[in-house]
Amino acid sequence: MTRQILWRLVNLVPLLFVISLLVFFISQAGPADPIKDVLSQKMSAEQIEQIRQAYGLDQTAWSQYLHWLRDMFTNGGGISLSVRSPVSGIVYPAFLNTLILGAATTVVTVVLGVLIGFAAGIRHGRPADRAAMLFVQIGSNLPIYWFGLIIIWLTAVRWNWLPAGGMHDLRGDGGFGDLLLHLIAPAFAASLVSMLIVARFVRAAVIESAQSDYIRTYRSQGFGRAAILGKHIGRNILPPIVNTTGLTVGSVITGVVFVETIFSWPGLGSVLLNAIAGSDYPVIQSGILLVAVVFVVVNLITDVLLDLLNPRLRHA
Amino acid sequence: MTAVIAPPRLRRSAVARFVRNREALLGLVVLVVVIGISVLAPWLAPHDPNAGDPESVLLPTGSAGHLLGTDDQGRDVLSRLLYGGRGALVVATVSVAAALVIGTLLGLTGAFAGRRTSGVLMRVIDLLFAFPVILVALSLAAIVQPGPGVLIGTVVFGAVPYVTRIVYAEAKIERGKDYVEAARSLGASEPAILLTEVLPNLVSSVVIYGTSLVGINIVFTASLSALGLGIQPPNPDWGRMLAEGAKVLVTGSPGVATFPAVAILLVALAFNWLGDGLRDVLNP
Amino acid sequence: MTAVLTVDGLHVDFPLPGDVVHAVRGVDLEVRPGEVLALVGESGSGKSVTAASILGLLPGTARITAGSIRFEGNELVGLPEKRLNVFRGAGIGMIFQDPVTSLDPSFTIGSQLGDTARLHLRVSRDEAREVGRTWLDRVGITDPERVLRSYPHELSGGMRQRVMIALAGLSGPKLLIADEPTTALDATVQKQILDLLLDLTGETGTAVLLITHDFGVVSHTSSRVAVMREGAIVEVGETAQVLGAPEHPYTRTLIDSVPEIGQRHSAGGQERRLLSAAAHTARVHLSSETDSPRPSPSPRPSPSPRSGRSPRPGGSAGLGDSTGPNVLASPAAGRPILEISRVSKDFTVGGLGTGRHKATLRAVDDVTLSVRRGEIFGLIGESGSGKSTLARLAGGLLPRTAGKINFDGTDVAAAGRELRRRFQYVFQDATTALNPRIKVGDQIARPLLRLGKATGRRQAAELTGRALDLVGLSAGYADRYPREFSGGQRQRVSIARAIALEPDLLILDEPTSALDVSTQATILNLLLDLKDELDLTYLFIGHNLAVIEFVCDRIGVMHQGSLIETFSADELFAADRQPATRALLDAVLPIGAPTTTKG
Amino acid sequence: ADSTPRDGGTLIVGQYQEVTQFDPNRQYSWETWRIDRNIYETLVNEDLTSPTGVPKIVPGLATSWTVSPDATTYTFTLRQGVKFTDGTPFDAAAVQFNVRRFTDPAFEYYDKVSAATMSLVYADLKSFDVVDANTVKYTFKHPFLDYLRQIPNSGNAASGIFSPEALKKYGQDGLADHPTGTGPFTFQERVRGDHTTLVRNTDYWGQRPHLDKVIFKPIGDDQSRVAALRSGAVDLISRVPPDSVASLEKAGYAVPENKNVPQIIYYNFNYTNKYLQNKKVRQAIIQAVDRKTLAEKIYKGYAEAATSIINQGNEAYDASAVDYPYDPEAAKKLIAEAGYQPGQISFTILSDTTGQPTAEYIQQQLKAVGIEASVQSFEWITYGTRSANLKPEDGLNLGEWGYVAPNWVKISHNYSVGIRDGDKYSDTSADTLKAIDTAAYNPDPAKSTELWQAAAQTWATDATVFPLLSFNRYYAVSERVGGFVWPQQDHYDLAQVWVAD
Ligand SMILES: Nc1ncnc2c1ncn2[C@@H]1O[C@H](COP(=O)(O)OP(=O)(O)OP(=O)(O)O)[C@@H](O)[C@H]1O
Ligand SMILES: Nc1ncnc2c1ncn2[C@@H]1O[C@H](COP(=O)(O)OP(=O)(O)OP(=O)(O)O)[C@@H](O)[C@H]1O
Ligand SMILES: [Mg+2]
Ligand SMILES: [Mg+2]
Repeated sequence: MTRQILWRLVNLVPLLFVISLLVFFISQAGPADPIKDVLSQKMSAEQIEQIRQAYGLDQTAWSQYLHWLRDMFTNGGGISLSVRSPVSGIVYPAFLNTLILGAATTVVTVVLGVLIGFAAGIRHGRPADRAAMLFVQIGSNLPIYWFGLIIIWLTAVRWNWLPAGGMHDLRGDGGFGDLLLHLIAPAFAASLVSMLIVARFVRAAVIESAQSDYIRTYRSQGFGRAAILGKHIGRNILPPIVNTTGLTVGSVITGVVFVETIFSWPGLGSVLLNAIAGSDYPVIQSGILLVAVVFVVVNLITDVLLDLLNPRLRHA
Repeated sequence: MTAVIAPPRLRRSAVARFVRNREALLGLVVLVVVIGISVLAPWLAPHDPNAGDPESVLLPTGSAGHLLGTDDQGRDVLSRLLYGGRGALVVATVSVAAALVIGTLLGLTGAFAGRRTSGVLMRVIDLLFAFPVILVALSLAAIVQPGPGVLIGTVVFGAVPYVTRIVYAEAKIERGKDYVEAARSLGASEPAILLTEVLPNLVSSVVIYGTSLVGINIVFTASLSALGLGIQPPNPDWGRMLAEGAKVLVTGSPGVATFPAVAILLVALAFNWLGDGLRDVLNP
Repeated sequence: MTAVLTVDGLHVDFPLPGDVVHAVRGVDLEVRPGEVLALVGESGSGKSVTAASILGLLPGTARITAGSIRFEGNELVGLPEKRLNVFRGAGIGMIFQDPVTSLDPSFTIGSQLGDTARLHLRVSRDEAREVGRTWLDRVGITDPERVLRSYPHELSGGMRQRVMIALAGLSGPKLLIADEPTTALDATVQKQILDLLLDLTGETGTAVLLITHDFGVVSHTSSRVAVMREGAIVEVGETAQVLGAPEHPYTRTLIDSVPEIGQRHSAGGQERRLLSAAAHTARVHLSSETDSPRPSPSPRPSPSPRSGRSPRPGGSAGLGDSTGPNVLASPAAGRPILEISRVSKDFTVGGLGTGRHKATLRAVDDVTLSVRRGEIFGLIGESGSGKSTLARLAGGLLPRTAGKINFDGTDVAAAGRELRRRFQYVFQDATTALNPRIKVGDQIARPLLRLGKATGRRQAAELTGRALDLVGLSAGYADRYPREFSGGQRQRVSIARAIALEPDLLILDEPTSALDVSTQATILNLLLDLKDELDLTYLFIGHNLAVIEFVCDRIGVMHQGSLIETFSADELFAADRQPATRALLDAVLPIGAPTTTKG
Repeated sequence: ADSTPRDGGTLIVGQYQEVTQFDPNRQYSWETWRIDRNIYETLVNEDLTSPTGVPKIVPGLATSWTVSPDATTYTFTLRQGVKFTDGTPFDAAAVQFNVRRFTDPAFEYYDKVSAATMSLVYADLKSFDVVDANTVKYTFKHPFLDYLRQIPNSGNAASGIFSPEALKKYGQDGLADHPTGTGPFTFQERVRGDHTTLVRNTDYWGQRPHLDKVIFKPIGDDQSRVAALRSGAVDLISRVPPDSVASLEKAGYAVPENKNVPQIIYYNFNYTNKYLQNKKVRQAIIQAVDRKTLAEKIYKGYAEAATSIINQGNEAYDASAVDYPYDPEAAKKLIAEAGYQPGQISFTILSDTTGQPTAEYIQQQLKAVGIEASVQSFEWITYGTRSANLKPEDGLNLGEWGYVAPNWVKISHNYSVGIRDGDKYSDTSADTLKAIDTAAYNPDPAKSTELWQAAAQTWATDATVFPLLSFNRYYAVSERVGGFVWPQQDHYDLAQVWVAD
């Protein structure tokens, strides 16, 4: 197992390399030209050509790629093409913000999802089950555009409980409490999507587990409901929880783009969107590689945990 | 041989099981109604869904002649609502179905293939995960005309890694079970084991995930449309109506966005219910 | 004496859309303090359902439609879960029929035993572990430390069964319901377990409701016996009385079907067949369209009392009128079909996340063995000695650590499809070997189609129906899912699946352990028929020495992973048997006079 | 707000876009300039204190200036004693450094990117001379009457003066992250995607601004921006969605009206589209659309119909100028004359999501005259890329720009028609080019307006651009804010603004 983990980590290197190649050539293949965006509409062809040269965009794709690769190691990812600023300064802070929102969202998703799924599962078939599932079903299918705005309008404008967006109060001290306050609404809104999936999987696992022979054994020994639910069913539904949690991290990181827009969260979403739209490949590259590392690590942790959680798979 | 307790004569049919599940039935009814409405929209809609009237912009819900009001172009919200399910339904169902099929196959393969193949496959999935759907979407849009095809492609691309990992994780657990060994000893080829033996044990997860995805993707495709990739205006589409209606959501015309939101919600719920029923049928 | 448990007119149904399975139809039972009441009966007759009803542990679909169950004067039917918990464990302990799925796969044995000990004995964590250890010891587990740290899947079938017994016994229940607790155990351990049960009744006055198929067990352990059939009790009485002079014809048939050690010889020159209730059933060529039933041995019209028979060779009453061709078709004749040479298997246990060091466990140690075409090779040995592992290796289902295994000249690891068909396998645990999500009919039919045994769906369905019929299940069961069967029914499905393919070599891992003797006889006869007709070869693993001796031509004995000796079945009782073999033989329980008489 | 100005406090501005970069010579976009102009100052300035009237040119970093009679030579006397915020002095050498950066390829600090951007204004610069330590002289190849207007005016090609030392220290790319000028505010920090903070320059040479601190926060989503204002998170927002105007006013926010802002929304024709190469078709398109109704109904009167490329608020604005009047019948006829059946002409209208209602409205109007247009709508960011990479099936794409200076006609012609090869597709374009040149090289201020109007009118007959509308509401301000004026310009002066406690 330890070897397997190390091996996976070693594999990360070629994987990231492949990703960077793919990303690079896909962003090259697109119609977009880092120079030909908004600015270019107000420039002549010669002017554009001049800038292209200045940015080294007249070179072959390969040499551009190699340049980028070199920058990656020597220069923190190089200089953004569209805003001519070090990529690290653009991508890392945004990435960190996305991670913060992503982590908060994951926590909300998993905690609520597991609680709801568990509560529904143990009341399988009863009104409480239906109600709980209906709640998450509605929640996860509320279009975020619509629901996010409603949340903002109610909590920020109408009742003035929560901030209307952003990461901290620009008038405040930017402390941790302030950050938490700003996290509530976007994390809740973003969590709704995956919450249903977590809840449904947990519920299914609880139901299945509750009907299993080994739970019957515990029941036959007179274990109380709480003990059975908490320890034994709880333990046996861990795999789906771990698995869906891993996936939640994934969908959260990629899915926050829209949440970030609505809640003005200064995350990677809009940075990437901008960069992609403008073929700003040094930024795209660094952003996607960071995301890729998160995914690979999360998937690795998920896989390892799943194997550890299943005694049968430990030596498989 | 003495008679054992007589086996039940009338086998419970799949249909019977399905019908017994009231939620599933409700889901089916809702879907049938929605599909019916979408198909019959040209006869049902009181107005041309695309014809705006600058003189009656943003009429409130309940206005004469416009039961659900009008949008910012003065188009009849009800008519647009009736038409707007077409694209959503097709795109969401087709893409989710495709993603389920592909993801399931990949996940099964990942779980059962040899260490090396599985490693490579799952790393490729990692890679797909890391690849932002948006990038793919934009690249696609550059090559082909926007439309349902692009949307479907994008959604499939986005959903496949998730389905794959769900299936992979569950299939790996199944891999260790005796029935798989038994099937192998009964001469089943690996593909046959995956598809006919293991898959039925994963149906529950796949169906849960699949039906959860439908609603999510109706909304997601709306976002893609906003990036310029999907159903183009003025054609009514719930997702688009929602995005456009959001502009006037809190400024006095909540209906424009809320009706499509409710429609999406209803369809998503119907799929969820249907999925639960389906699971009971496939997985008694 | 007032009964500990009284079951009155119990009816249990499984309602299905459009139909109802009446699994239990009016069972009356009484278990008295300190007694062992044996419940025997046909497979699928409702024994397990009755047992599960008592503790309110029926599957969700089941309904108790009538009747009452009283434990120490308390009505249990209709009691809510919370109130039932008062009686569960400390009041009534339950040993489930299916030890494989009844243990929590995610916790170690130590943890599961410890939890129970702490719940009922109110001891500390360390004490609980000690209690667990003691109990594993009591149920005959030789290395309790390892087992405590093991997960269920790391144990052999017999070990798991013993863990179940320890779990139930631990809390010192007043009534212990044991559903076929010794099916997977070798004779030595079985005896040890039964003696343990008897000790419990003696020491603490625990009453035992013992569900079993083994009349040796019945006569060794129980004071009274109840016979069940088709959901109802057909006969109840003192053990000696019932065994010696059964009243109900079904009881009689059952007793007549019991194989006994030495029976093989008494068949002397006749076709080797057991008497069974199903003896009338036509023997069927599985796949032949001509389907010509052959004359079958007629049942003995009036069975003689069988009490007091010796388990030794040459015992008194034989199955004299079993007819048929020569039994001992010279086994030495065939070429080897399965060659196992110097095979070993190591399992890795422990390691990251388990809280114990990584270690290897040698389950099979340098075994060399060859099975000849047309013979029935019996594999015996104490529980956990590596029989199942060896069988899995032989089937190419497990990667081996060392050695070579050839089937008909080809390495099994590389076995292709054609080889697969010729080579079948009946797993020890039918529950897990059947796919829970597929109707059993399909599970039988698919391989037929796949391996070319059937040319179309129709034919496959037909063959499936016939195979089910042969193992005593009607074709109508094809539509059921595995969990809708009783333990014995599942085992038969598993056998049906294998024999339907008419393989050249069939590995049978305790194929009849969950079957009542009558059904067992049917199955064994069926196996013999098939062998004669189709020149099959069997590798037969079993604990029931009477069965092994009767069915097999040669016998191998495993002990702690090694094959310590092989010999012809005739020589089972030869003087130069290894001590391990001797121990197994000595522990065989005779049927007849119960060794203890209580009541 | 309090009617008496108060010093101190922080103003938070919600912007509708993320800013580009704080390098005056490389920056583009109005929102960026709205920040930049507080950091960097220009030689001359505009008086932005009045909501109406063309802003007066007033001294900035130059205290006085002279213009040669032929309007080719501009001589500025520089303000003395001014220091950049890094402590280095502002003088003629500094101005020279600035100018050489984007005009002199031989200069060590020459920057191609800046040169390309700045060519919008300085393409015709013949020479730059340092007359003495406090006097500089710009000489243009042609008369350039609008130069003074162009100096303080800009989204693109801003003439803000940066500290040469800062450039040397931080490099060509580094200036953007370390903007250093002489302005009333100094750059404190930029957190990308989140905010930019400016603090009052305590050594400022001019009048002390009221505010101690200004924070600019990009909030791309229209509704979120409005919500931020209404929740008090920001004090001032730009680009108020028309749908929100009424509700904001009702809630007590000031949404000033200004019908003279130099801003115009128009469509460019894509000349690679075969239908649009036909002038009759273009004219038909213009005549098919009722711009008045668009402004009044779809924009609820919060926009003004634009019927000429000379935007409202421009010095040469003529409210009565109409390129082609709304006349669907005439449009139909034109299409027939061009040889097309109804429904035969089809193309795509590219739009960002904000412009989508417009696009959809026009789509309908075109349909009525037999032109099949499809609308493709994008997020603002994607829209920029997409419209820079037109495909042949694309027909119209949005432009949003506008100037006070009338040479806007020349600029817009160049970008809407010139670099798009549009001149090839109009038989009258030779006249247009001539009229524009005449106006551009005219040295006589008295004739300027007349000439530019004539040029615009000539151009209008080409039907090579399609003016649509101008907004008359744009900013919304909370009650906390005092002194905010929306002048006849695309930016505002923060020096006059104060906030209540
Ligand atoms: N979940 C179920 N659904 C439907 N039928 C069931 C179910 N469980 C058991 N049965 C049926 O009920 C009958 C009694 O089953 P039970 O398990 O009590 O048999 P048993 O006497 O224990 O047999 P065995 O000796 O084979 O274990 C059988 O015919 C079986 O097929
Ligand atoms: N997957 C495994 N991991 C670790 N140990 C295992 C595993 N499978 C079997 N063993 C161990 O190998 C030994 C042999 O097991 P096996 O199942 O072959 O015994 P058996 O002879 O069939 O016993 P029984 O008669 O009880 O079925 C046992 O000690 C068991 O604990
Ligand atoms: Mg049973
Ligand atoms: Mg075994």
